[in-house]
Amino acid sequence: MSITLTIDGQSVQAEEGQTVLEVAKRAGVTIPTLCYHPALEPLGACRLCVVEVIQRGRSQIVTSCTMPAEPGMEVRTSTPAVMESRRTVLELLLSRCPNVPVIQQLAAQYGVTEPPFEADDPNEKCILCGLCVRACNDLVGAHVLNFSDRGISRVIGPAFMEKTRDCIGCGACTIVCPTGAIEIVLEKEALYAAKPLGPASAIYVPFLQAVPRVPVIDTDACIRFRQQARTNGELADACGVCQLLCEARAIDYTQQDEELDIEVGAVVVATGFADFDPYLAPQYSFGKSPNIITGIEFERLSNSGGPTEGEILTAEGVPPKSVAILHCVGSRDKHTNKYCSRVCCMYALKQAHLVRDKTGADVFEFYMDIRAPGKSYEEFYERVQEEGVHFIRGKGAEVTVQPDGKLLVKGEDADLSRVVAVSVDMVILGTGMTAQPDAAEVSHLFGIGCGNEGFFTEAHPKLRPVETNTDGVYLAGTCQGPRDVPDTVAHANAAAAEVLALLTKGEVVISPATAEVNRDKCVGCGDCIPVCPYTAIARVDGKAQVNAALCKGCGTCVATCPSGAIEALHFTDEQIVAQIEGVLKWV
Amino acid sequence: MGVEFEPRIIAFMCNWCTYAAADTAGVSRMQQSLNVLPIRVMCSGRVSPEMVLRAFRAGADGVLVMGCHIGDCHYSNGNHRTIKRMPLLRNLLGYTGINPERLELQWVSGAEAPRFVEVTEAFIAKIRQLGPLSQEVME
Amino acid sequence: MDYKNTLTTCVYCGAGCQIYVETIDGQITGVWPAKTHIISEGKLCIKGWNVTEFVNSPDRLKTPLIRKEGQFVEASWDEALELIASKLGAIKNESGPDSIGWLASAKCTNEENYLMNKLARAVIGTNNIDHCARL
Amino acid sequence: MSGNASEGTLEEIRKLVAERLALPVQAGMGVDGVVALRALNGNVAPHVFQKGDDLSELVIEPKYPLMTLVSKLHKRFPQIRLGVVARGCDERAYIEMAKRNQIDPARLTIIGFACTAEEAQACHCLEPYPKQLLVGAPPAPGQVNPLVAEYDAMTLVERRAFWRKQFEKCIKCYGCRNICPECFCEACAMEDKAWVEPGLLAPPFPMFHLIRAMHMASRCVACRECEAACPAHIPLTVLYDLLRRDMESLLGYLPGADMDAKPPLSVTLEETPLRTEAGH
Repeated sequence: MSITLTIDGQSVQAEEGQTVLEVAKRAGVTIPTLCYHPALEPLGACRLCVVEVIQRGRSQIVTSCTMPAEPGMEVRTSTPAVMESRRTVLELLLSRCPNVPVIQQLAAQYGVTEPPFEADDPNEKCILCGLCVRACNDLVGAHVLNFSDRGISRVIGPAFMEKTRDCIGCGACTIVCPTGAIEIVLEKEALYAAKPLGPASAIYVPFLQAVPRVPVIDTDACIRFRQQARTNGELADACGVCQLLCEARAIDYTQQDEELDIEVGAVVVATGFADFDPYLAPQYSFGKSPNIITGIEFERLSNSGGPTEGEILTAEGVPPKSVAILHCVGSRDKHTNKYCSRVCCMYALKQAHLVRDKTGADVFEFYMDIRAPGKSYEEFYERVQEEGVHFIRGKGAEVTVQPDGKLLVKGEDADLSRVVAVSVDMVILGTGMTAQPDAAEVSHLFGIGCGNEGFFTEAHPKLRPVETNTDGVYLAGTCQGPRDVPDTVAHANAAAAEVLALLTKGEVVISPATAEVNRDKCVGCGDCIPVCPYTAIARVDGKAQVNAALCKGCGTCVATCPSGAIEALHFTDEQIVAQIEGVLKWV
Repeated sequence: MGVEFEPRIIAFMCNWCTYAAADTAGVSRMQQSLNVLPIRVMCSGRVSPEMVLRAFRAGADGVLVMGCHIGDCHYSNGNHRTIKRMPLLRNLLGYTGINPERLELQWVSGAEAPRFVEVTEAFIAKIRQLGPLSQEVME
Repeated sequence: MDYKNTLTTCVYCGAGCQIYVETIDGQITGVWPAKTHIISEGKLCIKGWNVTEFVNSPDRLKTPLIRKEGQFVEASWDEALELIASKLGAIKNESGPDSIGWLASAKCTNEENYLMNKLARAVIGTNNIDHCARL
Repeated sequence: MSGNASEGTLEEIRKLVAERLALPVQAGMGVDGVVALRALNGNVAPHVFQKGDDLSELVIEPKYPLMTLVSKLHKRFPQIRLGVVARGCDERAYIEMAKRNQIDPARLTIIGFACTAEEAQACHCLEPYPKQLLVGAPPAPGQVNPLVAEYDAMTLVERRAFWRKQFEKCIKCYGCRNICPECFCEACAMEDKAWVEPGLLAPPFPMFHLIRAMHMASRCVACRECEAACPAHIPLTVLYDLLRRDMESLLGYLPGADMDAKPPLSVTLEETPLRTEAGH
């Protein structure tokens, strides 16, 4: 139900249940606050939001954050009495926390320049507003922070002011704290787990160029989902800030993944690649220093939407003075992957260029040889050479973390025939491309081949690079093998063109060498059904039936059937026996 | 001492790997014996125990079953059944007194023409040493 | 459902193997060897196993056939018996009883075979009679 | 009749059968009939006992492959619910048959009983009782047929001589196949002239017997019916036992052991790996 009230002479509409502060904010009237947060129940602790309310002829000074709006109410936000009240509040706050910028600014606005009293502790930042307490208890549900003691010794902190394992390190308290009084200190162990180059919050837009550009929730990091998982779904009321603040009401925690059955005539498999896991090459000490990062992590670091807004910084927050880039991590290596990942040389050169350009650091590239085939690639290589990057021909052998945190990269310089070692601030591992870990499952699902490396097999390496041996299933991009962006785009376009060709033609030509079931002989035992790599056999009315459109004619089912109820057309038992007898008759 | 024994070997070859390798071996003029009698099938998975036994029955002294390497099967995994069937069949031959060495399963990819020659020549030599199957079956 | 196994003797030879003829709702559905029988001990030859095959065979003759103008034509039993009796009588009168040979069938009962034997020896007067199971 | 089974066992079985027949069919446990053996005039044959039948005629030996009859009835009468009085080998046969769509498990109740130790020994049965054991206690299992080890120890030449002699006795009666509960095919490779030339007796080696042996590899449940039915006394199960042994050691598959295990020769190496490169 809508109600009408007056704020500073202006008539405004409000919903029942809204506070005066909320209505004023919506109406564009500024009221200073410190202890207010839209996601939390108001407490009226800082007293800064006081206003004068005139109701039924009586005037009173109230905190607008707790005062419910009522019909006919008249609100005045800047009367002398209000201003005087706020000034007094700020005098006291400034006396308690003389060095907090937010309070200094507010105080200055209200003409308070000097604190009337001397502070007990000039470094005090906490104004005991309790926002953090409310966040920790009401939103996060961790119940770590609370008030203790009373009067002038009142403090906020965990029970007995001791370190507690109940703290999940979510950081909600630091975000809501108006004065910056709380800092999260990650312990050394936690630092490595914190994925400094990973997403910063549990809800985030995957990357700036994401399509569609909508945020996703990382359910492993989200407080609410973690609570739900911890309690086996019994509790799901923690936090909820994102839902509360989303004006479009786009966030629904109950949404589930859905499975849709869609009948199609063709499928393009474009499942992509997985970044090589650098832990599989332990000689490069990945994980032992935050300054050893993979190529993909560097991409995030140098991205203007990344955690450093594109500045290239070490974990210590300073630009590196020297950077080593190691080629062929997880590629061309008999211990990991024998194949060349094709893209790493070019991205490593690009990253060398970026480091030089943005920081001017010394860059050392450890490479076996540079693979830069293609238009403008070799030219780019030359340009990077001219930019003063040091190229060391020889694969990086190992990276060790020095006691001072610097990184020692060793390798053999094949040109000089000697072992070289450089000490750098940052190491970028040129990790290669690997097949998706579930490639075997996907290959089984579609009845397509999968090589030893896990990349899907095309029908012919030269002449049919996007087709598979299963009609109607096409490959696009790196699921078939490592390739760079222009090649992936071309490959994907080719796959799309194949599908379009099918659509235009409207019919499919199949090989006549397929298997056929003689229903009179089939007893329906089904031994043949799991044999078919193309799931072309099904039991229909109790007997096997081959879908000739799916069958590729390998004949494995024929050899499996004990009854001889399946014939491989053009390779029948009779024809093969005749051949056997024929060739043996004449020699 | 009569005419030297010339083994007759039925070789089942899959269309995509071994048959292609045999073809390449021929086109490349690689030296080969004439004892191998090829029977082309689409996949080594098509080779049923009956076919192998029939080859012996029809007078083959040895039977080679050849196809794509595991993981490289043109049909993804047709040869997975072959690799399971053939050891059982070999054992069965042995249980009834036929030397199991007369049946061999070999993977030869389309790119392995030299290996095709190597494998078949070694098999021919082995069967030559074992003598005619009729000695074992008909005696 | 009326399931029955009828104990009987294989008619194909003189060994006398015992079999159960299995019927479901009056229809022959198979043969079980009789394991408790002292002669055959649950073993049969290919004939015993398939002894009931002819019963429902589509090729089985159910009426006599007489060749008329080169074609077999269905005939009644009276017509057929009349023809056989007259022809056999004529042959016997013309060439003597030993000009006629008799072949009995294993698919007939023992009693039927006995009657045929009687017919050959007592009525026609020849010993030219044999039985397909005397193998 | 040997009368190995105690009267107590028989009485218990008859009681269970009577109970099953008395239950209403719709209730799930109730059945239209129970497949078992019936003694009539001193001879024993498979029978379907129905409500009102004289259960004093129900016996348990000599054993017959009763699952063959169950399968036949399930196919002929798509609604029928049956019980079956089953030994360990019957249940194993059931598992391989149900897996291959020949028996509908939802329409079958197994009344399992244990064989005697003597029977187990005579059959060289290693599991002489069903998993659904309702009557009797598991007896001491039989010993592996000593002939398996004996033939396995022979040289190639000795094996050849031995089996040649055995196979020469074959009169090609197909009794081994006809009696086998796992030989439920509509058409048989041993009757296909592409594999077995007609008109030759004994059937020429290696086609007839080796085809059957290969087909039995993933199906033989060691019920011994084939050997019992062979008029030529060929020790077929020794051959099949050797293959069963290989099947278990190479592919980890023991026919009749597990309803959920897929026949390994039908699936990929990922699903059932080859345990060794044995034989190579």
